[in-house]
Amino acid sequence: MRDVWSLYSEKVMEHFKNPRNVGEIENPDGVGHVGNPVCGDIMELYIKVKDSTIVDAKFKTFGCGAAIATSSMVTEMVKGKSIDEALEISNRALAEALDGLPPIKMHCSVLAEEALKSAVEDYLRKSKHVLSEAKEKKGSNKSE
Amino acid sequence: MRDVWSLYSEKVMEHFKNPRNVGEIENPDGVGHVGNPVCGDIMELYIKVKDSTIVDAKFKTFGCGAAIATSSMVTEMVKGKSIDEALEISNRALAEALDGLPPIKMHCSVLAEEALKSAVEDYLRKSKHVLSEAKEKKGSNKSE
Amino acid sequence: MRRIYLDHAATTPTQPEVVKAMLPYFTNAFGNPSSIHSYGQEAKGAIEEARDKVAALIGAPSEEIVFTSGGTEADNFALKGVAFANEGKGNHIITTSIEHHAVIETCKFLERRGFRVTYLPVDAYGLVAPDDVRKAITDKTILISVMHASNEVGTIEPITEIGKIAGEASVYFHTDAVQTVGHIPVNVDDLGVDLLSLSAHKLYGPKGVGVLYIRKGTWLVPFMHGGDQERRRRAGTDNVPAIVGFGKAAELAQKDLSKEAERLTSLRDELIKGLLERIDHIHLNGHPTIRLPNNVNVSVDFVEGESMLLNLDLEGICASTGSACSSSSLEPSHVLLALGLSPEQAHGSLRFTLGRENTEEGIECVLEVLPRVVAKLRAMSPLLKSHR
Amino acid sequence: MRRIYLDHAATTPTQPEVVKAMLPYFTNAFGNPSSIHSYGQEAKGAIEEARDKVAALIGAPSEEIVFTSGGTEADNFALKGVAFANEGKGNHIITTSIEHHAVIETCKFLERRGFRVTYLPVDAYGLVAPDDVRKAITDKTILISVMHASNEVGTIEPITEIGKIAGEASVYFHTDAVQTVGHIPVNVDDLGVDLLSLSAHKLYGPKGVGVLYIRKGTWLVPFMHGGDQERRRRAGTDNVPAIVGFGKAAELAQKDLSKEAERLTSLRDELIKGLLERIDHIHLNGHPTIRLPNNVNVSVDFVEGESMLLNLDLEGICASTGSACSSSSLEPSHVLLALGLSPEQAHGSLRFTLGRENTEEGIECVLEVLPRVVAKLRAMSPLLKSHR
Ligand SMILES: Cc1ncc(COP(=O)(O)O)c(C=O)c1O
Ligand SMILES: Cc1ncc(COP(=O)(O)O)c(C=O)c1O
Repeated sequence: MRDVWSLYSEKVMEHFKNPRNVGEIENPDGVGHVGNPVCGDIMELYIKVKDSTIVDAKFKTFGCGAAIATSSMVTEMVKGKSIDEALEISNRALAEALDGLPPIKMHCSVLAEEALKSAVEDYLRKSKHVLSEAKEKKGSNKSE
Repeated sequence: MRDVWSLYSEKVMEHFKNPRNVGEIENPDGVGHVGNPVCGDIMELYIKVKDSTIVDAKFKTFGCGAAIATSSMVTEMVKGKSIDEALEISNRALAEALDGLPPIKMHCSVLAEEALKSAVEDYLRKSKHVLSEAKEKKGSNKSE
Repeated sequence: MRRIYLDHAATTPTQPEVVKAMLPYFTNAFGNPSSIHSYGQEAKGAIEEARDKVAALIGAPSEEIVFTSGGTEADNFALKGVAFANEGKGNHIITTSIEHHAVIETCKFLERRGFRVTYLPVDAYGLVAPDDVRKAITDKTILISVMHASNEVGTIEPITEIGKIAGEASVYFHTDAVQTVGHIPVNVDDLGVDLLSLSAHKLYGPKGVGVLYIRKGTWLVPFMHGGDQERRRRAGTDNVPAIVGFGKAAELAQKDLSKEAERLTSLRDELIKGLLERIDHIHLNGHPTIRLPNNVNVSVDFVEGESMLLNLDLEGICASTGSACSSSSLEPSHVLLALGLSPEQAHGSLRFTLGRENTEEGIECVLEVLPRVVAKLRAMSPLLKSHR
Repeated sequence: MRRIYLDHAATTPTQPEVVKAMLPYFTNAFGNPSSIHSYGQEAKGAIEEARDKVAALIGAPSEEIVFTSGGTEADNFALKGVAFANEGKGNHIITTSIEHHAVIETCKFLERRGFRVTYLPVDAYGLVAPDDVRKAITDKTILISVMHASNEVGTIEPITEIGKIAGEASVYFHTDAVQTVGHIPVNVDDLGVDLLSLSAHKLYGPKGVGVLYIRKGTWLVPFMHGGDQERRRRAGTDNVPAIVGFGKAAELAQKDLSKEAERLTSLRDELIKGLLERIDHIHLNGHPTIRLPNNVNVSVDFVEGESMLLNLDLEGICASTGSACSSSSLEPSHVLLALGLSPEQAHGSLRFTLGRENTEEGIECVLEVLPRVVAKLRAMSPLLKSHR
């Protein structure tokens, strides 16, 4: 008999046991909210952005071990990345960073990718809004 | 675990190991021939009759353990019995005398009963023939 | 690390005495019971002795016991066997919405093959109403199948009452008693069933062997076709060691059934009480009293079952959940949904099923560990916030 | 009394190393592989290791191995699974007249449910002609099932040739390899099969576990409905100890397959030669050379099989017969009749199947004892007289 049997890789279990960046960010620059209770996974991802770089990320997740571990991993991976770089993080990359996921758990990595995309889009939407507000202000300033 | 496991009772095995009255009778008074090769059982039963009493019986059998044991048993049981008594020997009586037979082997006892009936009928047919021949002779004597 | 196993509804350890009884039949008395020679006959004798013991446990004549490869096969056999044999009479089957997958999936297979199946609802405790059964019967009904007790929430169904209704209507009645035999008294005549499924590995016997009890006169076609084993009702070389083990397990179960049931009931109630006291937003699933002596099923709000399970496992506590995450489908337990739980609550369910090795100590350990686990997971739950 | 077991086609003793490998999974690592906790995952790991070993023995990818309760279930699964899944395409099945009952009786069941089955004849040696298979294929044919080797007469069928024909016609091809795997080389690609049945207890593994090999892309419905085990292809709690034992047995079989096959072939030929020399009116059944290394099947004229068997058993020799008397039907072996034997000859058949424990000594013992037994029985045979 082998010594260790587990549904998950050691890496997944490590993130599950000690999830990084749990919590919410006050006044976040972007929030992603994905999943639904019927499927049993809900993820909330908060990001703080400075100069197009993600400087902080936190999550809250209702879900299985894989959901928690991928949430933790995605927050680790995005920190320090530019918005463009963040959008390139695929679910496969997340699963690989965790040394793999069981086939029936791959949807958790998909969910984490979606949470990230959704948070970034939220940021872009907001910043566009801010931008256009700023533009408007500028415009109105000009017109003044 | 029990010590002895067997398809058959000890009595059956005893008769199977040491079958009584194997062989043919020269000039028998009755012969029964039953069974067929398709079913895998063929029995031949020979009887010698004196004053309506069966004084000897022998058998030849192609068949399974139960067929051989019931053949042996039926020859034992009929010896010394009157013709009428012999006709009353049922297959159940044969099976009981052997301390029982497995359900799927009951047909062997039926076959043995049939062999006996057939031998007795053969005897009766022959003796009627002899009788009627004798009667005929008597009659012809009278008429002479 | 010491482990506390609280998943006896999933499977039980085979008792050492059972293993000991099995061992000779692997290497020495290894014969095939269909063989005429001494090896065959000693194996044959052994399975007949085992048959007597299992029969005694459920109050049945030995001839009405047919060995199968487990509870799943027994359920498949009962349902497909009756359906295929009686389709001349009718094509309607009545069952419930909380059956084990071995019944539900078999029903779905039969539906695809032209049968009509009524899945009766249950109340909030998981109880089937006998009157619902009565009303569902039509002149096309050929079989009623209602489980004796739920493997998930432990609720014990009113089988005797349903048996009377089935008897009056002359409809075959099957019960899946996989979770009850060996744990609470089961008697096929008292229950009024024609068919009853059991499985050895749920009562400290080996895996890979079960029984379908078939009342004399019940008309069903074989499920496993082939040789003449089991009086031509179930083909396949008899699994001699496992059958012998089942016999031994049945004997042992019968010996201290009521004492053990009492002991477990009190542990069960202690665990339920403790959990409700120490964790808020927690609910007991299933009936509070009409339930298996060893079953505790709770839903913990705002947290998901698998993540609780994994955290418990890290502390040596082995339990189970009705969360989807533990299966290959994405839907949570059909049983919990049938009881009226919301998907979140179903995903947040935990099942502890006690057994012989468990003691007070194990219960205390759960009561100590689970609140911590729940607190940790709630701290990362997005549901709790929205609740506040 | 020392016993000589010569009935390895019926079942084999489980090797001590196999039992040793199984033991931890009864009492310590007793978990249900479907459970998430450590007990479950260690059991899961164990069955996946076993799967790899069995897969290696037949040259298949592990994902194409589905564990069943034995050879009978594998055969039922293959035939019913393909039939029920492909009835939209056609309803015709081709098989042979010498298949095991697990195939024949399943075919009869399917015939009663609207399928049409062609039972191909065999020649006097028991060989199926590939050309007969080709000719039997129609546009309604959905499955061909031909056994790899006969459990009764040992003849090895031209599976590779038939596999090519099936492949060209795009018809699913199943072979019952219960008697060959572990005894002669078997490779699913070389044979060109889509489905292949095996059974552990025929290769020194435990009873109650088998495998259906299912080539990727083969369309069949499950036979055992229920839980999500075996990637949803076969429901029922995995029989962990037995599966582990099967893995170990497969590993051991692979190790010395060719050496053992050679050894048995020479013992087999010695036994055949000796019997033909020492007993008159005796005939070899099956092919003289294209046969299993361990199979000797003879018909002894004028005497019945069971009575020979019992006499041999009394002297410690355990063999088998195709006589009706050894089964619950009254007809002799359908296989021997298909080879063209008369009923008497079929009733007078004896099968010796050799195995690991057998040595020269056992062969000599048979050669010493059987002539005496035959002489004794012929002395009471009514057939001999009529023959003279
Ligand atoms: C209620 C019920 N029915 C059927 C089964 C299936 O039995 P087995 O595991 O022996 O296939 C189980 C357990 O898995 C069960 O709990
Ligand atoms: C050729 C063949 N197929 C199928 C089977 C059935 O296998 P099992 O005994 O595992 O059910 C056997 C043996 O009985 C066999 O010899």
